[in-house]
Amino acid sequence: SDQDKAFQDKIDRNVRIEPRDWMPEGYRKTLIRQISQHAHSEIVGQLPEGNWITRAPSLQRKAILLAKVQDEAGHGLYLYCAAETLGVSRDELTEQLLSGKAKYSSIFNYPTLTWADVGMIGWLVDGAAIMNQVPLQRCSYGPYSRAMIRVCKEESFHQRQGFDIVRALVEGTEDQKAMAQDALNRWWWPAIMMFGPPDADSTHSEQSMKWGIKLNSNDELRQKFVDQTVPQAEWLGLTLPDPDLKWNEDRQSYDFGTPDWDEFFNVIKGNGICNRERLDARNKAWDDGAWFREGLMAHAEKTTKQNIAAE
Amino acid sequence: SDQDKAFQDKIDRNVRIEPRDWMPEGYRKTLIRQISQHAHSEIVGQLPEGNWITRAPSLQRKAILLAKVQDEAGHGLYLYCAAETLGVSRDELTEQLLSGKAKYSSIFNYPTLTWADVGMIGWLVDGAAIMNQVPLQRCSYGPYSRAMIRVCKEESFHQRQGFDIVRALVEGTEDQKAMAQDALNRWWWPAIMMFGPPDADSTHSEQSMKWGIKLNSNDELRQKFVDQTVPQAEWLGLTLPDPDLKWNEDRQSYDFGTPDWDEFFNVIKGNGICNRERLDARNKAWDDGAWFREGLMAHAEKTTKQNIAAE
Amino acid sequence: MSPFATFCLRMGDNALILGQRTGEWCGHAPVLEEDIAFANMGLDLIGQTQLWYGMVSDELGKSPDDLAFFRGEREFLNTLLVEQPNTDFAHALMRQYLFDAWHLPMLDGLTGSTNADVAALAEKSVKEVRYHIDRSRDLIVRLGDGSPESHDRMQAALDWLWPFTADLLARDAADDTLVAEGMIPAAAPVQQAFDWETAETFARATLTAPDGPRRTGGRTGNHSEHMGYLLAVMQSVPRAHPGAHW
Amino acid sequence: MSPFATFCLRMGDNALILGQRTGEWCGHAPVLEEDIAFANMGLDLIGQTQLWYGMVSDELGKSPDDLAFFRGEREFLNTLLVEQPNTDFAHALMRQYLFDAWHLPMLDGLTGSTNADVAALAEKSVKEVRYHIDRSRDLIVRLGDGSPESHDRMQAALDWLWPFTADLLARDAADDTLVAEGMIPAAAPVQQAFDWETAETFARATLTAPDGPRRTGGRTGNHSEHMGYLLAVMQSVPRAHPGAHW
Repeated sequence: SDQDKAFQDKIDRNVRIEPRDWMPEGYRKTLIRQISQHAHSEIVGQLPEGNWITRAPSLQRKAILLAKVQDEAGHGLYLYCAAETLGVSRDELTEQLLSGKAKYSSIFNYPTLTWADVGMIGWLVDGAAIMNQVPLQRCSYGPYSRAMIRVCKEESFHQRQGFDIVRALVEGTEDQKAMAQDALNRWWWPAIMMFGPPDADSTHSEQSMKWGIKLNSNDELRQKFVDQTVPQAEWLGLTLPDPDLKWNEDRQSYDFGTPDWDEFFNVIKGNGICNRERLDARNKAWDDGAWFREGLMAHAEKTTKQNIAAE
Repeated sequence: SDQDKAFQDKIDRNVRIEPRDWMPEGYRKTLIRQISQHAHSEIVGQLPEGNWITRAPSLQRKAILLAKVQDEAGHGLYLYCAAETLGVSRDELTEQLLSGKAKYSSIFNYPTLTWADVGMIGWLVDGAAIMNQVPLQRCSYGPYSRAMIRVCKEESFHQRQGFDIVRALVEGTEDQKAMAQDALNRWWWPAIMMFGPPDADSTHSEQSMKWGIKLNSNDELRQKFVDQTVPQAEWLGLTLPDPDLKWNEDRQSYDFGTPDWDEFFNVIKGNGICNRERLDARNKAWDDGAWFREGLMAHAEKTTKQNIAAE
Repeated sequence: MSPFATFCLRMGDNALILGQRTGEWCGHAPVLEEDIAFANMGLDLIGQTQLWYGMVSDELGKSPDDLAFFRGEREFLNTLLVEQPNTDFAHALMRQYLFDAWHLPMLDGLTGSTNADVAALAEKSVKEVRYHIDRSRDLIVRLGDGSPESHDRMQAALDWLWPFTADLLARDAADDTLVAEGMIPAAAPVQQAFDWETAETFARATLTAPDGPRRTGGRTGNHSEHMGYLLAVMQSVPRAHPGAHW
Repeated sequence: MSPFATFCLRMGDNALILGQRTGEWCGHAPVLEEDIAFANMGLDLIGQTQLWYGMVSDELGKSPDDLAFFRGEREFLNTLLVEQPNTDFAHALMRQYLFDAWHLPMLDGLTGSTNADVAALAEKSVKEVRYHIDRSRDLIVRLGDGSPESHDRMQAALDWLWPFTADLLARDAADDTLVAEGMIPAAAPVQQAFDWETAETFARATLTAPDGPRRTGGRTGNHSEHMGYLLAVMQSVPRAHPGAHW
């Protein structure tokens, strides 16, 4: 249609789409799915790291971790707001998360078993997230683009802090160094898989790229992440658990092995290590908090009535 | 009355009273109060020590502590059975405990703050309990007397184990020795007060002694306990927190200071450190377990109906 | 230990242990805004812990981290209130409010301390705590005067926690020395501010502070049985790796 | 570590961690008889822990207490099942029953071990475990086929815990070596006994084991997030006093 053509034309000219602008239903739906999935990831993402707040091994690390988890909840909040501009309410989105209907990043279905895992989440998981999110600062939908600008600034801070946790470990005792290597062994492949399936198997990608809400291919970002991370691991004196990893002089890039995609799809389907625990924790928080939300509502109603009566 | 006289005569001749024998209402009531108070003490007494089962510092100590807490629950069970022979049900007694109407030994309203407290409970609290209970093996009511024989055998085992915990501490590091001394400082006076108020202020005592359900006065037992414990503390190299404690050559016994009886009566009234916590824990166990008891009941009813139908 | 060190440890331990309880909520609060608020309060409290411990680090010959992670239960001097468990979110809110209602006038008084470092610390912290009590007071009122269930939960939390405020407000010889030196505020104005604050707020919230016995002990290292478990978790990593840096 | 040491640690760690969870109930069970039964099972399990650790103490150069109190989470080889929390008493009973349903045929097989020490250990333990499963099976049936609430709670516990039985029944190269040596029973008879036991019991209990994914990991040190907290508490005293004897 003409509307569709005009819309695509705006996108091609890098004009931001704003909430009141006309947009195709598919664009709206895809954006809602993408933004809410990202929001849910921030919310669920509080859990694996929150698991170590009470056990952070120094006051400074505890403070930094609290600040980080606070940021994540904050990101969830902006992103829900960005999604709301597309006509979906936070309650609907919450319901989708709690019922297991909505997805969130599979990486949060892995458990945090030692303090080193908190370092790995910062270094690798936030590193991969930034790689995905930096381009989205230029995405076609205004509120999403602006949320991404704010999120990226904080995420890169988190990544540096994560790296610093790992640095302290490798500079520490033998046990600490072993803890770091063990955590890297467990988190490397899940981080690699955060970029999604190989381009050949990736659904929706082409249309999203045309709409300017996906700006790079999965494999492109994955390669960039590997190329960035390998020298960091070398600097830290840690070994990436991939025997096929080696520098390719021709490509001026690292070759690397194939992740276990069966595992990836299995985790997506809900069969990951912590899927049940994560959903259970969020549902419990929601159910246990019902009285709190209802109490505030009841108070608001009383106040409104009193105000009306006083008029 | 003649019945009363014949009853007292039996007691004076050391004939045991059995459940089917006639007994004065006062005797029955006093016994129910005394036995159930003792039973409740065993039940509540699981809590302060149970608090350290998950934190016992060696496998052997953990095993011994589990065995001990199991014994306490077992004592609770015999004693409830002994009380039942007097025509009161376990459910009634439980209800009295949970509502706060029934008393239990005030000693269990003090918290166990370190591992050394577990040693002190064995050495001092069980030590005092045995001092109270040994004479009751000869008490006039048959089922109570027999329960006491069984209880005393186990309690003296517990006391030796408690003493052994303290011994290991005083033979250990400076920190361990300090832990033992600190715990002794906190438990000494409460243990002294376990024998009840001074004879001059003790109600009910005279009648109970006549009935053969109290065989020694509070002060008599307290003195015996002090005389037994002082040399043990000396052997351990620990200092009892009583500046007035000294050997009295004339009495061939130790003189000692006056406990803070205000505190004692305050704890009895329910204002001790852990009164709320103890009752709360027992009520929570009971309430959370309602479905379990009802489930078993429902199954029993089904089975009965099936059996009747099959007849 | 000097009265000054005792006082600083009490302040620091309160902040640390409440921060620890606060941090337990991350990802488990009833709404996202509360997740954020609790993380934020936790962050302020851990920051205050570092400042208080820093004040006495030299005298005690222990780094702030050693004070946090290598002391035993009997050496912690926080009040009983802050170590009470997160039975439900009502307990968490009420614990925070009661603490704030004491913490604010205490810090406010400390801004006038004759010790310039203490005054500066208080100046910085009092701003954070003003924000804490604005939030916690508001929620006490709205939930106390909310639905029947929210009222009952807040009242139950108040019934459980109120006796521990005695420990918060207690003073001993160490405090008296510091009051005489003008280092810390006298007991009366802090108590009065606490009484006014809580009386007015509970009236608005339709809640009633219970009569009956009060509990003390935490300030002298006599804790409730919850404390050992809290420390076991909090100290587990440094204790498992003695001598490590993080 | 030798396959034999790996096996003994797995057995000992299972007993210790389940004993730890069991011990948490003391004084908190729904009836006095269960307080007694749980303390008694805990006692048996800690005794078995000592025996299994004793078997490998020399090879590993660590005393049984060092194995219990000075290993980190990643070094514990217990199955995921036994570390699952005491969500309610239904979870505790179901966890015990599922464990017993594997433990009994496992120990039964071990009584025929070519290693005489293992055979003797199994001979002693199997008697205790026969008593455990008689109790736990009976309660599963009575509560599963009890009131609607008890049925629902038992079913919810089964739904949560069943996936972890995969970890209980898992075998790896270390096990294969020991099977070949006649040291431990083959996988098939243990699996079969487990399947029969549970199928018959759940039928009588009107409970249904869920389909769906299974969870493994504990046997190779990949635990659930509950494990760290359990160890933090369990190891807190020895860790705070390194080198002390108790």
